[in-house]
Amino acid sequence: MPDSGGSIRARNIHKYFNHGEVKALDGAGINLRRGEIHGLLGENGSGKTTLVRCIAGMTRPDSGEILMDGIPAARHNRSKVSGKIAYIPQHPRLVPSLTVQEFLHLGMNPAGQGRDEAAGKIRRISERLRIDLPLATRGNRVPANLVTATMIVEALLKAPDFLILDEPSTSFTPLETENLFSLLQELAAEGMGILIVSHKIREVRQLAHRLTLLRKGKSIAETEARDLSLEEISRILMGTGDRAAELTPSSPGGICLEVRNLSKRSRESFIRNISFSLRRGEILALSGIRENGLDCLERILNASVQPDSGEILMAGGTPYPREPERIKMAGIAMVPSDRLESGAALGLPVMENAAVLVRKELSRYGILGEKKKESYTRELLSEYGISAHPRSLTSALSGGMLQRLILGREILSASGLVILCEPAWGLDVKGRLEVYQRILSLRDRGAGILLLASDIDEVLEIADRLLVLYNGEITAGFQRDQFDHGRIGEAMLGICGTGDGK
Amino acid sequence: MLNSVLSIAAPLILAAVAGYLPFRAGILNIGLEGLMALGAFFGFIAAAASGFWLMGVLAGSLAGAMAAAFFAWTVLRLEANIFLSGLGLNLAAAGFLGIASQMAFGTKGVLRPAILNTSRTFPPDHGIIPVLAAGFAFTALMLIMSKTRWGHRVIAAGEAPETLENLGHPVKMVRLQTLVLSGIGCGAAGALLALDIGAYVPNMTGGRGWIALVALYIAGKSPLGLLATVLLFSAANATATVLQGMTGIPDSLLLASPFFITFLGLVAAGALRTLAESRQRRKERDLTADEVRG
Amino acid sequence: MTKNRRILVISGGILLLLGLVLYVSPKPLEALTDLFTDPLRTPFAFGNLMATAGILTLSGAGIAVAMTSGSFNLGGEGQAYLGSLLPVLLLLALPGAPPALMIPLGLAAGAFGGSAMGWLSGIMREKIGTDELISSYLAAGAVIPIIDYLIAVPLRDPDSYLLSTPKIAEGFRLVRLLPPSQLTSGIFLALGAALLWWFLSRYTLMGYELRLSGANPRFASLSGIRVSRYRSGGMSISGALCGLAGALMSLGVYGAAVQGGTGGIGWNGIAVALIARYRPALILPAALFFAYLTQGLSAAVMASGISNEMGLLLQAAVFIAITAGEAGKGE
Amino acid sequence: SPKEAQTEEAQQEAPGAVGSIAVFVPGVVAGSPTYEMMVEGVEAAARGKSGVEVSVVEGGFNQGEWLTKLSSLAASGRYDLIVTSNPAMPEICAEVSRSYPEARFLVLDGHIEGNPSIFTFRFNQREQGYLAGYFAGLVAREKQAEGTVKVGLIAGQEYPEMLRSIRPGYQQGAEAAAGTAELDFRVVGNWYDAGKGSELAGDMFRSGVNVILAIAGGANQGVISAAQEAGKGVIWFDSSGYDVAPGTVIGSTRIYLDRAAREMTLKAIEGELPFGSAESVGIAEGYITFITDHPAYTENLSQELREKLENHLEELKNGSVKVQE
Ligand SMILES: Nc1ncnc2c1ncn2[C@@H]1O[C@H](COP(=O)(O)OP(=O)(O)OP(=O)(O)O)[C@@H](O)[C@H]1O
Ligand SMILES: Nc1ncnc2c1ncn2[C@@H]1O[C@H](COP(=O)(O)OP(=O)(O)OP(=O)(O)O)[C@@H](O)[C@H]1O
Ligand SMILES: [Mg+2]
Ligand SMILES: [Mg+2]
Repeated sequence: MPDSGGSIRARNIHKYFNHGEVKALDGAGINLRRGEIHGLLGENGSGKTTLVRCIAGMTRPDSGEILMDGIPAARHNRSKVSGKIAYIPQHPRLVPSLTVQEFLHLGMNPAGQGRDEAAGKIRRISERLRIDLPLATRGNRVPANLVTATMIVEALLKAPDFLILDEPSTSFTPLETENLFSLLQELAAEGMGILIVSHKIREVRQLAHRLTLLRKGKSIAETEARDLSLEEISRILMGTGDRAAELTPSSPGGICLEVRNLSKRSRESFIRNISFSLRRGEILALSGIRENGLDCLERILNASVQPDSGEILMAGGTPYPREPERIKMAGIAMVPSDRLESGAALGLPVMENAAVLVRKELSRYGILGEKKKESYTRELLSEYGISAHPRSLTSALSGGMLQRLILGREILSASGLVILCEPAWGLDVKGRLEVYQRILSLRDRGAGILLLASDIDEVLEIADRLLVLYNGEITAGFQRDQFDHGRIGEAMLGICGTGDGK
Repeated sequence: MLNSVLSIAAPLILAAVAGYLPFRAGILNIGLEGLMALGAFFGFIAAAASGFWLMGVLAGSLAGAMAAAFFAWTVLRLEANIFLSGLGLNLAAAGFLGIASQMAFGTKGVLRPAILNTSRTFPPDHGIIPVLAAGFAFTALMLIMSKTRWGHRVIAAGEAPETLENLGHPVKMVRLQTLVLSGIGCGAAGALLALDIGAYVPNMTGGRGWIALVALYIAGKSPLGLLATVLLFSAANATATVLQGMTGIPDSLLLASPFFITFLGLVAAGALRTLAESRQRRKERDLTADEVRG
Repeated sequence: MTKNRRILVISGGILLLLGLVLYVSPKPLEALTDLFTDPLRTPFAFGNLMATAGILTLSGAGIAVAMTSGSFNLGGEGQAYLGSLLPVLLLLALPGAPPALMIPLGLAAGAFGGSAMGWLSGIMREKIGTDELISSYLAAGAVIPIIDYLIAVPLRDPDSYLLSTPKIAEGFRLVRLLPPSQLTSGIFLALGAALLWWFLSRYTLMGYELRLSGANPRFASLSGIRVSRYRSGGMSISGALCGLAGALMSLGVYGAAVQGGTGGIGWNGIAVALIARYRPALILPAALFFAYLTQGLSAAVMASGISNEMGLLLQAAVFIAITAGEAGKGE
Repeated sequence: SPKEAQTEEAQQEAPGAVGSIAVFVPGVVAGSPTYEMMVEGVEAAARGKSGVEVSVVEGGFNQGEWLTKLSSLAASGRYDLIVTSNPAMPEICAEVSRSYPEARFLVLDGHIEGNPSIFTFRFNQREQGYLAGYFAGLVAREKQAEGTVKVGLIAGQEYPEMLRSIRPGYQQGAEAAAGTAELDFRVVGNWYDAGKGSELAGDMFRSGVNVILAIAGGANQGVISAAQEAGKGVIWFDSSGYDVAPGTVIGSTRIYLDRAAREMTLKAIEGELPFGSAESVGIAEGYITFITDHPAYTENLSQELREKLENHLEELKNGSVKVQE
């Protein structure tokens, strides 16, 4: 590992929210050197995002010290350090009305760089990332993985000294993740300092040279990556080993969702002639690259668009709801993939988001007091290990906590059909395990669970059956005993196809 | 008729262009009206004192810019509510102008060149100047928003402030710039209004700032839509003026017509858009059907 | 900037203005005492304070309801104006009918007029996607001159030089509580409406669903809530409350529909709603505060020789100061 | 300053019937010549008497608020006399006097009889409209020898006195001067939008109007601007307007509201104002006239036209001709 000497040191950082009620950082610190890949690990809500935002100058710590190359950064704000420290946030967003091309020019150093020169640079960097950016597409039409890719290209255009990535691979396919990681290794070798936040401990441990572990806002360890085993890391982080969910064989019952010859073409993506059926008591996963049909299917299932042809039926042949309002009335539990937009009202208190599905049960003659909502919410919060007050704003939740809240809310009131889109996004190891356990017990109680996920690892852990979507069509199907990481990955990329696991 | 449409539209276009920038950057500047009033007052005084209309425009713009910077300070620094603070800007402008006029000229009423001991009048064909200014401002807006990096930054400040901040451009700075520019534009609009009349009349902006705001909202993000809305409103106004001369229609009833016509235009535009969307949807469906068959 | 410094800056600004008032006023002490005590000094002034506060409570609640349901009602001014005209027309047409029946009918007519305008904007949004903020503003802009005309020409009281309709029969007027002040039994209606809105919003399923629809319509509809119904419903209720405020003006204060008589209700309602930050429990105090401020200023202006303009400056300072320090959450 | 005035009052013990006066302006003073005259007149009267204090209170444009504001003036009990001016004010004063019978009102430019708290002093606005119309008719006829002439009138808003007195008087006067005259009457919608005033006037000039009577407050300035551009004439109302735009304002009527305010206030101070009664004045009484002694008038108009106008004015003054109601 070439060490060119420079570094960012953050020491004893404190950051409080809500007038000191929430301690996000309570003496955290990190030491990021040039030329290294540094992993930042921690439970949901442990303060990872807050810490990296402080380092990137997006948030100002309440106290503590940040040194760049040994010099105290007097006013460490974003506009000062943006040329040196690039930052890819946990939920990256492009500018909806600007094309990717326009976006990439936004942040460039105005001095020098003619258009051609800039275009050449953009091309070279995206080639290194092995990704084709849709340069002429407007920001609101760019799929999630390409948003992250665009942000990374943008960041690298400035040739920063340090690169910080907050859970960058959540929206990536395995191949994209692989490409990203090898690029990061090259960059580190060239002398860039890289800080990566992730819940995928296995991956990070392989990639990173050194690790910092965070618990409850404190840095509890900073070590060479190979000095700690996976088990040790998980034990240090949350006192459990990295176990897999305990799988029991499924015993499928009657059909609860039947999709026949479904086709839909829209500007972003399309599906063609999709048919499958889901039985009670089983977990069926549909997997693939999101814009290869997964997102289109999700939009049809949450009734925000209508299919062009084909039909969807539920148990007993009743048609699937065609209006969003009717989904919940039809007894379907659903976790959407865009949690911020469809999953919660971020501007309202946590309890208003938690109690929404049981609001009718909690109320009497149309009267619904706050106490009832609050006590219901307290239960949900403790059950799912969410550290938040029922009355605090939902927007203050960390990424993983928000996901737990949404999952918990939906699973608690689920019975028949359950549709889960990317359920493990942003969850830490422990949270994932807990959620899988709950999904399995839901299945064992006779619910039919449809899993839409682009992350194969997730799918492999709990699905009973797996269908692969490629280019809008179902190209392969696998039963649990046929699961094979490599073959499934190839099917997702359209390299091969097998059987039909219908 | 075209002449009157253009002369009604010119100050409105200037004000609307001025409002467009902060609007796009995520700050609705409710204070356009007050900024225009300040521009009218200072623009008139400077022009009458110097005898050059251009001085008036400069002074009006400067006054607008300073007031807008104050507004920016309240919303960006003190984090006051944008709507209330904008309302406050309008009230403060009205109050300030009354007091200033009283202190400097001994009256809160109409100011004519004579009050500054000059009998200078402004060039007789001055009516063309606001039109040229509006045309220039609009063209500049189109170019800036579509071609320049700064224009794109304005859009980013409105649509994805976090992201812009992350790229190293302080959002507040961009917003401040757009607000100051809006002050300059409104100040110039007010000054031209006063120079066109050759006098300063308290309240002479007569709600034009509010109308510009409505036009902004109707047009949304599209500068061309903004131009169309302002022209539609001005044409409705000019028509009402002409119709007042003909018997039969109650005069004060015609005053409702610009709003009414704009309202109808809005309904028509909405209906057309809805229709077009459903047709588009049908077309897409046909496409897939063909493909499925084929 | 820290919160404390912010407060310092703001109070500094207001003090500076007060100093200016003292400096320019020929009777500085009277100006100051009038500013702070006038609304409470006499039963007459107190009655007017309460009456204004009541009316602002209605329009403020109206704006807040719309805002909570996710719409911006910028047409409160026109809704109130229509709400002040319709009941007068009804009561003028049936002068002999029993007041016990006609007064509630009249109030209902006012609410209905405002509500119809709000509903129009709501339905336009639903059917053709027109922003209700614009359509409500334009509708008001069109309606106001038409009513101006109706009052000034065809409906005008031929025996009066005021631009106003003939007066309704004495029996139809709301009961005056503190004559000759403007305080009428309408205040109970306003209090009732504020209380009802507070209760609805906090303790009912409907209020919960309304709030969700406003906060995130997409999420709300995925949760099984009929969002469009709540949105146009919110605009209708908002219009009804503004219309009711207008009706209180004509049936309580004037006993007739007066040209420009509702001037400012809609706009000031927005200010009240913003000051209250749309919180149902704060609407009433915010309306009281606003009424106190405007009335104190107007008293100081009238009695103590400080100019109208000075009053405007002070009001502007208060507007800016009232929300400073709270991160701007409005549009 | 008022403080000194107070000490003076303490020294000099000569209290009249009236010690302090409120002038209630239903609108704002700035830009309204009649209100300026009222304030001037009252202050002139008070200046002559020691110990009389005058406060001017502006009621603003919302006529709905006038009653409340006037009531609070009466309720304060600080004023021995409230002076105001506007045809709408008598009924409002009457309403206030029901709750505050001890308050006394002097209302100019309005009329009510029999209320023991109120004295009114009315000007015959129809006559003033007639004078302006007569002049307009003469000017138009001079430009166009044959056929129907067109004369213009721009008002800020439509209000009763305008519709009932001024407009018909103006039309009547124009017909008296020109034989047949068509009136082009337009409304700005407010009292300040000079741009709109200019648009309206420009359109009127284009459609053949040669002269416009402007009664639109600040918006008059727009009428002047349009007239300058078109090379046409403007008539001013209520106060002398020649100096506003010499050469463009070619004629001006005037009411002596300042004089009336001064005289009636003086009477009230002396305790001689007969509250409960009313007075009405017009051209014959010398309270309304056409200003003919300004250079701008003599220089811009033909000898013949001036003679016709002045002769008719004389007939109206001595009562040999009367304006038909
Ligand atoms: N803006 C905010 N306001 C209030 N509380 C906040 C805010 N941002 C973060 N927090 C709180 O600070 C704590 C740390 O949050 P942070 O987002 O840094 O966690 P994280 O480690 O990134 O978690 P995750 O893995 O779920 O993304 C959490 O309890 C969170 O609720
Ligand atoms: N600048 C102004 N400020 C306030 N009000 C005005 C102004 N100009 C006109 N008005 C209003 O318009 C009405 C008529 O205006 P006009 O110019 O004829 O003055 P006036 O002769 O005093 O009116 P009136 O004959 O009604 O007494 C008045 O009632 C007055 O309230
Ligand atoms: Mg995080
Ligand atoms: Mg008059």
